[in-house]
Amino acid sequence: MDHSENQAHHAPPLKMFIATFSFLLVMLWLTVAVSYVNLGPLNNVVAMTIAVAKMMAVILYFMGVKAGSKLVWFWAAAGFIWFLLMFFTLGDYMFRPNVVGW
Amino acid sequence: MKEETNSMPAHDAPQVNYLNWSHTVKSWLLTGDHKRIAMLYLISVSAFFLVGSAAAGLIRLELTSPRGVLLENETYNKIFTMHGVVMVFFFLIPAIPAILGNFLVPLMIGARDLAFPRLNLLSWYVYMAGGVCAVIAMMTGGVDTGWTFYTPYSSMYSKSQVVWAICGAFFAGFSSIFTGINFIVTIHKMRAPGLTWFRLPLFVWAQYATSVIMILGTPVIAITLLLVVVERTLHIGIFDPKLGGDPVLFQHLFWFYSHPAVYIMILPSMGVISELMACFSRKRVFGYSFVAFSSLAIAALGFLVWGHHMFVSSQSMYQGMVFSIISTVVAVPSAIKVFNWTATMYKGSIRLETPMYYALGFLGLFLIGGLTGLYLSSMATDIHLHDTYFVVAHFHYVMVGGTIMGYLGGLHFWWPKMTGRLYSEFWGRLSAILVFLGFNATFMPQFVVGYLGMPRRYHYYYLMPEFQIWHVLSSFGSILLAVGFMLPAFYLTWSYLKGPKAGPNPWNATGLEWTTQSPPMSHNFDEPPIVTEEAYAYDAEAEEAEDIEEAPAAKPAHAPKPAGG
Amino acid sequence: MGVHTAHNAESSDHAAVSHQFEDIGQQNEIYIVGMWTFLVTEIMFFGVLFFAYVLYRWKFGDVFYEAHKVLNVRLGFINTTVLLTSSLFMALGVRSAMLKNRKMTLFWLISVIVCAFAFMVIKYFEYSAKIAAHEIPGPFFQWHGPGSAGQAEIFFSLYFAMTGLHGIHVLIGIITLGILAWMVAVKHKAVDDYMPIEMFGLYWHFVDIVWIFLFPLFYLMPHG
Amino acid sequence: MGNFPLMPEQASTFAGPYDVLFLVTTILTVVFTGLVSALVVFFALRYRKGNKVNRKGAHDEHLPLELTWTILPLILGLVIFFWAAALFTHMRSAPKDAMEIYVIGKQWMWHIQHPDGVRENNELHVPLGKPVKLIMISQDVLHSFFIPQFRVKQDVIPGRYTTLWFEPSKVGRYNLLCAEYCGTQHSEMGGFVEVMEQAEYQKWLASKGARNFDQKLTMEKAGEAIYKQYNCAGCHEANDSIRGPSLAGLFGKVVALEKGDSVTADNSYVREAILSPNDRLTKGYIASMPTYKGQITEEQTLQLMAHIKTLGVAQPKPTMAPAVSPPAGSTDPSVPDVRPTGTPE
Ligand code: HEA
Ligand code: HEA
Ligand code: HEC
Ligand code: CUA
Ligand SMILES: [Cu+2]
Repeated sequence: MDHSENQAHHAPPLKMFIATFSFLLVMLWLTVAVSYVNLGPLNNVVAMTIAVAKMMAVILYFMGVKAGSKLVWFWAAAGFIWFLLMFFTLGDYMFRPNVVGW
Repeated sequence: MKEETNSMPAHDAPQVNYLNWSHTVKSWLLTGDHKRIAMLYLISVSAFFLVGSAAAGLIRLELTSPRGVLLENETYNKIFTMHGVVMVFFFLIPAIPAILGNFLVPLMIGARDLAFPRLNLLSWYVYMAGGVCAVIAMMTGGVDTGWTFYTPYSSMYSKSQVVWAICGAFFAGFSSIFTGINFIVTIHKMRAPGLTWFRLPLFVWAQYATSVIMILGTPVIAITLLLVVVERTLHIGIFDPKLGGDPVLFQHLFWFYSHPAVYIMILPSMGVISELMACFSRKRVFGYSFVAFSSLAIAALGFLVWGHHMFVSSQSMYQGMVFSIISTVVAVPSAIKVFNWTATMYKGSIRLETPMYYALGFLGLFLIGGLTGLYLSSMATDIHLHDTYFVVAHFHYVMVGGTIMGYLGGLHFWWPKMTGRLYSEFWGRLSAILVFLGFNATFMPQFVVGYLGMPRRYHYYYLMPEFQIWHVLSSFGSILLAVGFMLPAFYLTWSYLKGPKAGPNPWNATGLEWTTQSPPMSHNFDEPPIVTEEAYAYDAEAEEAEDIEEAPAAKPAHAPKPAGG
Repeated sequence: MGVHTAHNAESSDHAAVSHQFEDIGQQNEIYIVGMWTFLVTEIMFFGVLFFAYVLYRWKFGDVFYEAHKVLNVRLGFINTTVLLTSSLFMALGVRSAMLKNRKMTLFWLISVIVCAFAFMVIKYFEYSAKIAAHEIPGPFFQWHGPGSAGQAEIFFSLYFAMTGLHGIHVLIGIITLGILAWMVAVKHKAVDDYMPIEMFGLYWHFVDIVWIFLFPLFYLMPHG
Repeated sequence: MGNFPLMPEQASTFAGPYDVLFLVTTILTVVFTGLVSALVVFFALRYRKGNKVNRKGAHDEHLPLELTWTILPLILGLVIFFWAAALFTHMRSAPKDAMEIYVIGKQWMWHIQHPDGVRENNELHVPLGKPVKLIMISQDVLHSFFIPQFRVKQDVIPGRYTTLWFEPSKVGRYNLLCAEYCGTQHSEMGGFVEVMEQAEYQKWLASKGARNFDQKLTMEKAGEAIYKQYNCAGCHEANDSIRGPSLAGLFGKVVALEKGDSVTADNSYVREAILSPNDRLTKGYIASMPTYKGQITEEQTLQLMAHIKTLGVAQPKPTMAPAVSPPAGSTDPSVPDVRPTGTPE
């Protein structure tokens, strides 16, 4: 196996952390601000897009996945992808014969 | 804890091995050695099997008469719940991964241990904690929800110890999560030099696929069961129909794990069968890559079929169809495995030793179990069969006929490696035959009675007294089965104490685990092995030519030199 | 490769490289991958609740909208900021540990504890306000807003279940942080290497991610 | 049936087609099991260690073979799937003229109400050769309505109606069982289904009605009494009023909701409208209707619904039907009771 990939773990530059943090704060303000504007159904889309952006920032920079090995990328992605599988269940709720309730 | 300095080697074993380097209790209970942890699991899992079997015995006894024999309603319900919970969460799910997997994965990949030895030990303690919760549940009155814990019965109506039982299942779940994490990382990162993915034994592939299911599925049931507990105790509920919640949501979440869980049970067993088929046919497993990838296919597709348990639960008809068709598709990788194993025997040099008896038994029983799954995954046929003894027979065929046969086969195969001792072939074969016959006698009648309309979880069937004949047959069969299951307990114990020495490789098998001494030393290998060949370097043709009478001299398979001895 | 005695196999856990590994590089990579596989289970763990939330919000959208008004956006906002800040401190702590700057590591770890503690205190005030207003599901639940009381109760069930589970994670984090900080302070050899802190960091950032979603989903629910 | 019964009686129109599919699957099972077992035994004997047989030329890879045994089972499996799916759809699509019977499951009995007021417990009398549709709900936990000789089964759920239909094809007495575990006396929750000739059935209805004084009321009449008792008419007049919408011809109508979307009024909707009316407000009205949850039982709800169904047919409002397409679910054939009279299509 190739063990060398992480051998020399250079500490990431301070600047990167500060930038990430600033990005997160800006996004936080943005999401709060947007929630006061009525965009109709777009509201949810915007809120979730911002949340996903924040998540990506945390994962890639704070958690160091950006510099991680392929295996780390793989497992980091696996959980989030598998979680989406659960939404397969919604199919049942959309097509349940009863109109009201469930 | 007392400090004992007990460094003397055991009286009857000359070499130092993982069993005898120390005999203190502490050296066992605080061990990080995967092999010792496997032994701890072996003992505790067997104990739970005994508990679950006793419950099975009571079930079969009770059902010999349409009005029951000795149990009250309430008691019967608690007995089958305990039977299901113990067998599923405390026996079958940990059985192969935590015993054989724990013991063998590092040996098979040439590693000194699993990646996280202390996590491994923790997983055993968590399992035991779960076991204690389950025992508390039994002692303080039992649980009567069935192993499926369907809401709202479990969350609002049952007056039994649901919370304790759920805690038990919850802990057992975490124990298998820890095992899964350990296996995944170990298999990814700790293979011996030269041991590429496609040189891995198929058992390791199967363990890998199983671990993936464990870490992706188990948390789902953990939190779902936790929700039942908070709904029951704190009324923080989301399944409560009185509030407008959906009780059927629980079933979705439960089966989101519990269907993949049936593959947690069967995949490791399939891995064992691949090893046995190769070794006892003296051939490379036919279609290695198909067998390997079918494990992954089962693991992945297995996550998309959970709704086939809910065809009559008021699930939408369209969603039911989607689940049904995917269930049909997921049967195909199983078919691939079955046919490849059969083809492996073609032109082999077949040795009918005890493990092979079990392996052949597995084939027949798993086929019937799997194919009856087809009746259940076809929606129309499931309407009538759902929640009848047909389902009971189906899952015993796959769980007992499939998984336990594989487990016992594997246990017999690697027993000389685990203990350094041989057992009696005669008794071994006898027990395999008894289990096979007894099993069919027990569960074949249940297909018929299920088709006739006998619902499960019934202990009175006085409305249909004509079913009695089938129940009696089944109960008689279970006696035979019980004898078959009990025998190994005796002769294996005898073998452990008094059996003849096995030597490093009694079956003349390939695979890294056979290159080290039996039982292995604590650090597994004297020198880190380097692999140059793939896992199944058997050659039936050459072996037959060499010498028909005697086993050919041990041929080092893919390690530089056999160690120990 | 030295000779492994049986004793060695038992006790070498505290050495920088555990006995089962070849070298520190392999060990570190394994720890990171191991931690991520654990986080995968955490994702599925929280995932069920997020799924339930989506399902019920889709079904009971109106009442959920009404019920969410009860939550205090200001406190939620402050708490999000606190957690994000703690995440920054955590990242800096890991960085200091990599640079083998023990003093700064300790400083950042303690800063994280302070943030986490602040988060819990704010959460405590939020919870007590809800409980006082009978907005906790169960026998005392009361709902005065428009729409079905049952559906509102499910909203609060989800609110308490999700933020509660998140809170438990924060609590576990605080305890672990305390232990880590103590180990750094006494120069425990287990934290000679930065890896334990890095692993905890992954956990902490994950807990932060969960909150990143909880905040908009519960506090900032838009109508529509 | 002899001492060794092998298959359940065929007493509904489903049983025949069902058993054919079952048989075909069984043949498939036997063929595959037999084939593989025979091969295994043959190989084990022939290639046993020491047997002098030709072992030359053994493969361990063979792509065409792999493909054969991948594709063949897949095709066979899909054949079974489509067959089963067709039968399943049939078994789930009640004909519109089916006679409706209401079923309430509770721990541990089946409570059944015929449209004309006859009630029975743990017994179900049905006429021969007439499609029957059951509208079922549970008062407590899950149950499952199971008649093996009809090959039908459907879970019964609290808070929501499920339906089941069949057409009895043979006079006789059959088992009525509960198949979903529901607690202590789950195994005793059952009785029998009696299939009678049409004339017998009418006679039975009449005698049953006369015998039980309190069951004399038809469901509609009972519902009317409750309607009076709770003064529903106080708000629900014949025409839409300020206080409440008219209930005339409600069933099957597409009701526009305050929120903006719409639903087709079926059993479940009306049940919800009575028990927790504020969950979905009808367009143009405020939440003034009292909540009857806890006051009106499941049984009374069913009777009220029967009464509301008699309140006459609404004038179809042409403006509404095309504007809002009914939600996807309502095209499902098993929608509980979309009355043919009011269906917009
Ligand atoms: C080890 C455990 C295990 C395994 C491996 C399986 C395997 C399968 N199971 Fe089973 N099942 C259970 C354990 C298991 N099951 C349990 C415990 C329950 C009950 C739970 C409860 O309610 O308590 C259950 C219940 C259950 C149901 C729900 C029944 C009901 O409640 O109404 C269904 C429905 O689809 C089903 C289907 C299947 C299918 C399609 C497979 C397939 O994976 C089988 C695939 C294998 C084959 C098909 C055989 C080999 C193939 C060939 C030889 C080729 C020929 C094939 C074709 C022509 C397709 N199972
Ligand atoms: C690994 C899983 C596993 C295993 C190994 C078994 C093994 C057996 N099971 Fe079990 N079974 C389940 C998993 C398993 N089962 C599950 C999940 C359920 C569903 C539970 C639910 O509905 O919730 C179930 C349900 C179930 C039922 C249906 C109960 C009902 O629905 O009412 C029956 C009935 O015959 C049964 C029988 C048996 C038998 C005869 C064995 C035999 O193989 C066991 C062999 C052993 C013996 C026959 C007894 C040995 C004797 C002793 C140890 C002496 C003690 C004897 C006395 C005290 C009398 N099982
Ligand atoms: C105080 C007035 C009042 C009383 C009494 C009342 N209702 Fe209503 N009802 C309303 C109002 C207002 C609506 C429309 C708003 C809504 O959907 O809740 C309504 C709606 C309904 C609907 C849904 C109709 C639709 O078009 O969607 C049904 C069904 C119904 N009521 C049945 C009943 C029954 C049965 C009773 C007696 C047990 C009853 N109501 C008593 C005021 C009342
Ligand atoms: Cu009702 Cu079982
Ligand atoms: Cu399944």
